[in-house]
Amino acid sequence: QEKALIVRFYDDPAGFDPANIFRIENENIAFNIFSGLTTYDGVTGELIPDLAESWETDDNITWTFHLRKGVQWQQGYGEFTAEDVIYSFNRILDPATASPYASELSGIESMEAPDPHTLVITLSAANGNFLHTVANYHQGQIVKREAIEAAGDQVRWKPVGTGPYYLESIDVNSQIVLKRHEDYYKGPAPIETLDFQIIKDDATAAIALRNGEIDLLMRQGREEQLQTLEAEGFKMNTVGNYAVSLKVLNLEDPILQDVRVRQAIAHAIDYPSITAAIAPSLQAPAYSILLPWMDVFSEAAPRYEYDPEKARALLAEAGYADGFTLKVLGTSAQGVSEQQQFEIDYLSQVGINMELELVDTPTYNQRRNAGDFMMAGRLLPAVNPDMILFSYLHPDNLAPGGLNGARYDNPELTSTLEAAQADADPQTRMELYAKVQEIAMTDLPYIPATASNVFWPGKQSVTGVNINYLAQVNFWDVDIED
Amino acid sequence: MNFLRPIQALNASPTGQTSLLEVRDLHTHFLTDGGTVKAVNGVSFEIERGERIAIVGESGSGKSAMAMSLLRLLAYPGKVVAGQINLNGRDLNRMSERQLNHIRGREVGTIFQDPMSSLDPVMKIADQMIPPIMRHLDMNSEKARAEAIGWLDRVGIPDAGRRIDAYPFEMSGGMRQRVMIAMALSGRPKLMIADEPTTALDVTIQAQIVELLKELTSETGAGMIFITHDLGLVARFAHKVGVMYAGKLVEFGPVKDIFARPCHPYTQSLLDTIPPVDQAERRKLAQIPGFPPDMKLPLVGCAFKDRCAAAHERCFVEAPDLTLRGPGHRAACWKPEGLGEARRKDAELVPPMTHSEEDRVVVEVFNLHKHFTGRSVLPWKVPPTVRAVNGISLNIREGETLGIVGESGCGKSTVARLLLGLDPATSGDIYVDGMAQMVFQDPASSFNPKMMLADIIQEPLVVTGWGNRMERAARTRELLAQVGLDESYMSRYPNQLSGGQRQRIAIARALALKPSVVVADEPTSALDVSVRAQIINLMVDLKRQLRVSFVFISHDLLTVSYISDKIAVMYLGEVVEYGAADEVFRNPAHPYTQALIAAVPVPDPVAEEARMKKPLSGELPSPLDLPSGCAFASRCPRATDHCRAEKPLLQAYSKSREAACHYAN
Amino acid sequence: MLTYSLKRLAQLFVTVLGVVTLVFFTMRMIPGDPISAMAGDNLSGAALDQMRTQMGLNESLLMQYLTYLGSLAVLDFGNTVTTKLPIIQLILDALPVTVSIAVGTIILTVLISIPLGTLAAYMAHKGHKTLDNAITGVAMVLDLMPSFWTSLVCLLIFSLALGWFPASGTVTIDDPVQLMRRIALPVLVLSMAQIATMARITRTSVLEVLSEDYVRTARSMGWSELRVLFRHALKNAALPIVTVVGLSFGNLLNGTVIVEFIFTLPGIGNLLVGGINSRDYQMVQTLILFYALIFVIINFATDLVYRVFDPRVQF
Amino acid sequence: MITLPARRWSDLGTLRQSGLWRLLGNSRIQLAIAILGPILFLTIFRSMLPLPGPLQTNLQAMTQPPSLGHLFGTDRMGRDILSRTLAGVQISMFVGFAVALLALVVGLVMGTLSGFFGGVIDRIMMAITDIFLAFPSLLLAIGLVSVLGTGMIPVVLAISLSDVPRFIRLQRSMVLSLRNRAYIDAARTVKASQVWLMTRHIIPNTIAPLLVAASIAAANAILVEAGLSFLGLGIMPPEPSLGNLIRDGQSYLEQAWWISTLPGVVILMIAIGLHFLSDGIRQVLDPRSRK
Ligand SMILES: Nc1ncnc2c1ncn2[C@@H]1O[C@H](COP(=O)(O)OP(=O)(O)OP(=O)(O)O)[C@@H](O)[C@H]1O
Ligand SMILES: Nc1ncnc2c1ncn2[C@@H]1O[C@H](COP(=O)(O)OP(=O)(O)OP(=O)(O)O)[C@@H](O)[C@H]1O
Ligand SMILES: [Mg+2]
Ligand SMILES: [Mg+2]
Repeated sequence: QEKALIVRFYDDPAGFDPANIFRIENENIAFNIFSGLTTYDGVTGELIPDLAESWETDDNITWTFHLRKGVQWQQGYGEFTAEDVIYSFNRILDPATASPYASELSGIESMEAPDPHTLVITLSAANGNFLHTVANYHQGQIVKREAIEAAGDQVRWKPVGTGPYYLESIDVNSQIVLKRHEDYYKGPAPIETLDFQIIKDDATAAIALRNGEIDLLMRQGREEQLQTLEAEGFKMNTVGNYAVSLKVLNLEDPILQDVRVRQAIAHAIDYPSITAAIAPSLQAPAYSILLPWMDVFSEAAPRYEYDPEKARALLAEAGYADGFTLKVLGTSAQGVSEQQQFEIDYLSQVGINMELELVDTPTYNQRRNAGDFMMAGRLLPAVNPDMILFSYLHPDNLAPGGLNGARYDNPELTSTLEAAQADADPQTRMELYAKVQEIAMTDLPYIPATASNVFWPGKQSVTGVNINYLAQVNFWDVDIED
Repeated sequence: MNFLRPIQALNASPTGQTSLLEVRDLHTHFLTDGGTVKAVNGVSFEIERGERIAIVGESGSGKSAMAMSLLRLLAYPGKVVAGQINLNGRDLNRMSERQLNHIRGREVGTIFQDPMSSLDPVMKIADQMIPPIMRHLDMNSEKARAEAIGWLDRVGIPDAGRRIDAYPFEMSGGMRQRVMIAMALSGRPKLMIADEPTTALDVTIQAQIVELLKELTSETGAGMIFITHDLGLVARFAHKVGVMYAGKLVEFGPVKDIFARPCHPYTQSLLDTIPPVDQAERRKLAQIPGFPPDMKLPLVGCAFKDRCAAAHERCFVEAPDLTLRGPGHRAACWKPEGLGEARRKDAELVPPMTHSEEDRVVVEVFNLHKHFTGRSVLPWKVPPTVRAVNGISLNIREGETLGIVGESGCGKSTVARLLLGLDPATSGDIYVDGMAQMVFQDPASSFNPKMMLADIIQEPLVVTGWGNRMERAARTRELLAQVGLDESYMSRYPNQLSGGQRQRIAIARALALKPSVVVADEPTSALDVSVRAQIINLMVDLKRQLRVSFVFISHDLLTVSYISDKIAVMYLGEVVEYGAADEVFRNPAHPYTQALIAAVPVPDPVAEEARMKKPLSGELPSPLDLPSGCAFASRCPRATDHCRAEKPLLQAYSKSREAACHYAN
Repeated sequence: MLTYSLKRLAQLFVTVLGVVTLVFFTMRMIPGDPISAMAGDNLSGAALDQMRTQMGLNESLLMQYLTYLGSLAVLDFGNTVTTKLPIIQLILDALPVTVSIAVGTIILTVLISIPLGTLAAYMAHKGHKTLDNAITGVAMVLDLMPSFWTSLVCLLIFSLALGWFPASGTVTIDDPVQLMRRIALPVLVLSMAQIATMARITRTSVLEVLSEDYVRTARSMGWSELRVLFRHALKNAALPIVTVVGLSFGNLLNGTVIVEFIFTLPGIGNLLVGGINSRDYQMVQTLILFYALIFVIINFATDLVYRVFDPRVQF
Repeated sequence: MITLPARRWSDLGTLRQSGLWRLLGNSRIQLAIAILGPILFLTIFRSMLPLPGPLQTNLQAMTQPPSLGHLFGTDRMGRDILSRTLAGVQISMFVGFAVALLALVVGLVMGTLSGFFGGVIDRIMMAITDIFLAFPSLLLAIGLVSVLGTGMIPVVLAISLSDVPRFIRLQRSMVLSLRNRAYIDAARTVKASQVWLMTRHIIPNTIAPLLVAASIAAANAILVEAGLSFLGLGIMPPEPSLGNLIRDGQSYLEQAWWISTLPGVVILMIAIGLHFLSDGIRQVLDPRSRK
């Protein structure tokens, strides 16, 4: 008896070419088709070997990877070698590929393969977090030249990787079918077929699960549905704190330029109460730009507890005793969210008049990327702390070119961050990172608001649904018990 | 006095021989939200086999309700509440719907008024005719089809075998009414009910249909109830007449008797409202004042009392029953003579107007053409052209009335619209000295329902900027007085008026700007006989008082000849005869005029019997492709090859008359 | 007939061109473009701009329009922005789903509302107002419930509680049974909204016909009420009904958007919403072109049917 | 033929016979007033009712079923649903009436011009309405809302955009049939201006059916707004429209039926009220229903 798992997929698939992949649900498929040199452990979230059995570096500049032997490509494309890695990375870097992730690999100076199972990568500058860059995610996923060339312009629909599942068929309107890769280097996955059914509406998806039509929900984003499912005894596979949702404060704004104003805002809003009221399952309060599970996370960075008195005092100090108007850019897709209503309430209590500017999603994206706002929000799912810190805080990434929408540029932080990334000594590295976090949380260009939790409710019989911090599930771990 | 026996006794005739149909004390009510309309209020009569009974009466008097009650064909909320309807001894009123369905169409055939809407528009004639024959006569479809074709043939449908597969819309009104007759007769009924079967038709067609009905019923021996408001038709057609008023039969008897010696005041007035034929001097027509009673309200005494010149105390307390006035002649009036002396009291003489050659010519029309050209999308196709008016010349002097007559579609209305400048002429000249104004046929659509009457009458004044408010109000009152209406009407809306009142308002509006000519397009065709007389009298008065010229368009030859000084007879867009009214009417020169006049039934059964009835055969050719010769040749009994080849021109026939016929002399 | 067809063809051309032009410029007036729509939280402005240049969205509007008309002329509908799949193929795959929903709805609606409307009309004609009012009332209540609400209620009842129909599952026309099971609820939901309108139209037109003279003629020939109702009244009343059926078919294509979303049906409504959300110009333009074509063709077909029903109308 | 009850009322005649009086006398309209009246009354005077504000949250009273304290219950943020519903009625009614008014005015003007003058104007107008009618109304709405942003005005415009062509068509067809009435001819014989004909004769006679259509359009607009809300394009929360109230509560149908059902009932009542209203107007204005 073959095992087959029916999984809800929550949006139209957009393709699985690692060089041009978007959105978590697509990344999840790619995660199971491809492999990286490293990958994340589903339970602990740690970086673990994948195609690279081991690696070494002395200076965080020269990285030597020892590749696993006997790894087979899916669909008869032969054995995996170091050349495949070099091809994959060069493909990302090739401007003709137009990959938005090219910058991730731009630090690579050279790549060499002394033998088919050894790869030496030399970086132009030290990078202590390089293992994240080559993990099974976006640019880190290794593709096969022959398969890419055979696919032509349909690469995104003809992914060939070395992961536990391969893409058998896809109907972009309704269904994605993955079959297990029998020659997977860890051995074939327990489940033969993964049948992803597109169900966009959360309520419908919950009904389909309760009806037994599907086995596992990829995501359930409605609090009330989660409660129902939990009450009915479904398994609530979850990962907490997977990403922080930040308030981006535009430092070029004359009012927000003042750090006291920013701190006042942080003190004024009681996010723990808000999350408890509106989405106790799906959200948790966040206190830092990084998440506690990250290895470089520092407990020492300042926290901004709810303290309206202090907020008022800070505002008065800054010369805004009578408050001011805070314009917040938001998407109109859902109107004023419940969270925003609470924010308005809380801010008004310290005299800040929060005014929402609601625009549709594309406009929102456009303006947010252009840095055309006073305050906006952003959620950056990442496991690599550098990804977060560099994107948000480094002057190279100032908006509109990059994600530093606050236009934050503190030379002290910049140099500390660069040093932290370059430093080979774990101890100093941690100290430097702690300092970065302290500066960032003192200057407060971004205010951490909430952290999201991800749920994949499923039948009790479905086991091994371990969601990593990229909100992804490695289906090699998943099994169906009788 | 033997014949004064009450009717009940009469009906229970001891001979034992039952009538074909015996209706006793029929009551039909309409249970509306606003109250119960007692539309038929105790009607009794009987028909013998082969007898034709005409039912006449004012609009709303319950004629249709009575006829429809017989077969329970009333629409909701109508209901037969009491009475017996004995057909060959069986009471239809006590039959179930299912039983009645065996009577309908088989024993009793029905013909309705409007041939245009009485046939199912989306079904072929065959599909409407054959199944009932199969059902009623128990025939197979082939035989039924042959039978149907036979009937269509009988009613004069040319090429019946082919036409049976046509749709109703492919036939003219006259043809459709023939189909209706064929359908009604196809079940070989013993009784025919015809509710105004000819009202919607042209006089010529009307004559054909009446002759046909007469012929066919006497052939099959069917009895017939024939509803009409045209007394001329009654005279021509019926053996007996029933006069209805306010839901009751007020007079019933043999046709000659009733015309010669009407006993009920209503019947008497009715007969007097008809323009007399062949009288040297013109008298005013009789008018029936007032309105019929509201049949929702309870009635005390005689229903006609308020409008009766001879009413006395008893009429107000007790309603008279039908009593015998002669053999088979019964009337419901307390007075044996009806109006008696009061009759003809106000029939004053209309002094003839003096016309002279010096009178100003107010309208002159020369060689007028109006062609309606359709549109053709394909450039190489010639668009179809209707030559509605095809070269006519006329003139009207001050104070003169020109009557225009002719069959439907001959271009009368088009001429009117051209005179008023509503449509541009294709070619030819129209000269109007002063202003032309109009009175339309349909009193209901001639007014903006959202406007008050004062505003309607004043509209021409306001639009042309005549006077100030006060002056206009004064003029409005003056006009209302001229048309015989009270000032209180000023603040009413058109829907609050009767047809006759509306037509008065239309005339008032037309006169507002003191026009030199008023064009009246069928101003009386939509009106009841009694009201028609009022409007005609009014127009006759006005033309004398104001010396306005009138153009009076109608297909009612009697009325036209009564009111007009000159008559133009039109046929297919052309004038075929034109001259002094009396002369044209008394001594028609053109065969078409002759046929028209022959077709007009005169309200005198004796005269009708003596008249030669040679109804015009055939129908109007299509105005799309007119024949090259005389347009009338296709229907003319005297047509020759010469006629078909060469078109006769309008030529002097006598001093005051022109005719367009090669053989007019 | 030839004249008529030529006229309709010209009309069709003008309408479709107008619609296409309108949608072309509307789409570009809407803020945001395919690239900004694609951008999630983790893409930077620079990365996006590079993609934008690559896709040639920086040419002048007029140039883009002319290019578009040019590609239309050779029936090249292009690929989607995000998935690079041939649009025409996607539409042709999705069309059967939507069309079966629409057709199913029409059939169900007609099956229910015409007898219902006829019955109501008959009752009204006979003066039985209560039943007439009850029928119109129930139909109206059904009509007035928002479809997204009834959809969920139907799911809860028929799918969850009763288990009659699945809430999810693939849909292809290759598997008619599954297709039927999947579209049953959407069809039910959509019909609810249509039944009231259609029943009302039926009621009005049958009622009107019932007081026509020819109905009385038929009754005077001894036909039973039933035969009169169905042979004469309904046949004549069919004309306005046909028109409404045609029109509502056009509108239905609109209505499927919400049910396709809730019932996760891969129809063209789904494509449309996706296309708009991702600002996929080419996709939306092509879809609207299809909508307009279908609409115009249905109007044309309605007209033809009308002419078949009514012998009086000539070509 | 016709007895005139008005005779007795001659001095009162104008009032008695005026449209308003006849309207008020119609049973359907009375029914409509009976349904819509209280809803409107409560909506207008809701600030005087002892109700919390529609936006006032209360974390102590979250998701409570209907009770004496909260007649319609509360939602997830403890807001009083009755209060929100009444506020929603105000917004939805505004949307409904604004749509109806817009469609009415534009339809009236364009339809009259098109029908009355015919020719090129007419053909252009018909081509334009054809295009708009062939355009899926939802896309029109989405497009417009996207261009103008969300909010009352865009929603009203978006919804009316698909109603306007229908109204133009309706008005045009009525004008075409009125154009040849005898009373228009009568006015033309005295050389009445085109403006006079249109304003005095045509429009007063078409306004009634347009009103009927408008009241249907109003009811429809309320429902379309609800649909737009579902797609996130209608009136935006926290501003309550009946549509987004239903949308918000829809996913709690199992857990808290009252959140969406009670506003739904109110929508239903409004729509039924408007339906009776239109039916009443139709009845009053139907020449066959007149005495
Ligand atoms: N459906 C109806 N509802 C209410 N009253 C009606 C209805 N049909 C007819 N009546 C009333 O019944 C009375 C008789 O009507 P009927 O049609 O029999 O008159 P008629 O003599 O045939 O008139 P006409 O010459 O105009 O045909 C009238 O007062 C009329 O108003
Ligand atoms: N606007 C028009 N377009 C095309 N043909 C028309 C138009 N008006 C009238 N006709 C045609 O012109 C001819 C004369 O019509 P007209 O209305 O003048 O006849 P009529 O003598 O007044 O008839 P009736 O007695 O029926 O009123 C008819 O064949 C008619 O079909
Ligand atoms: Mg009658
Ligand atoms: Mg005429």
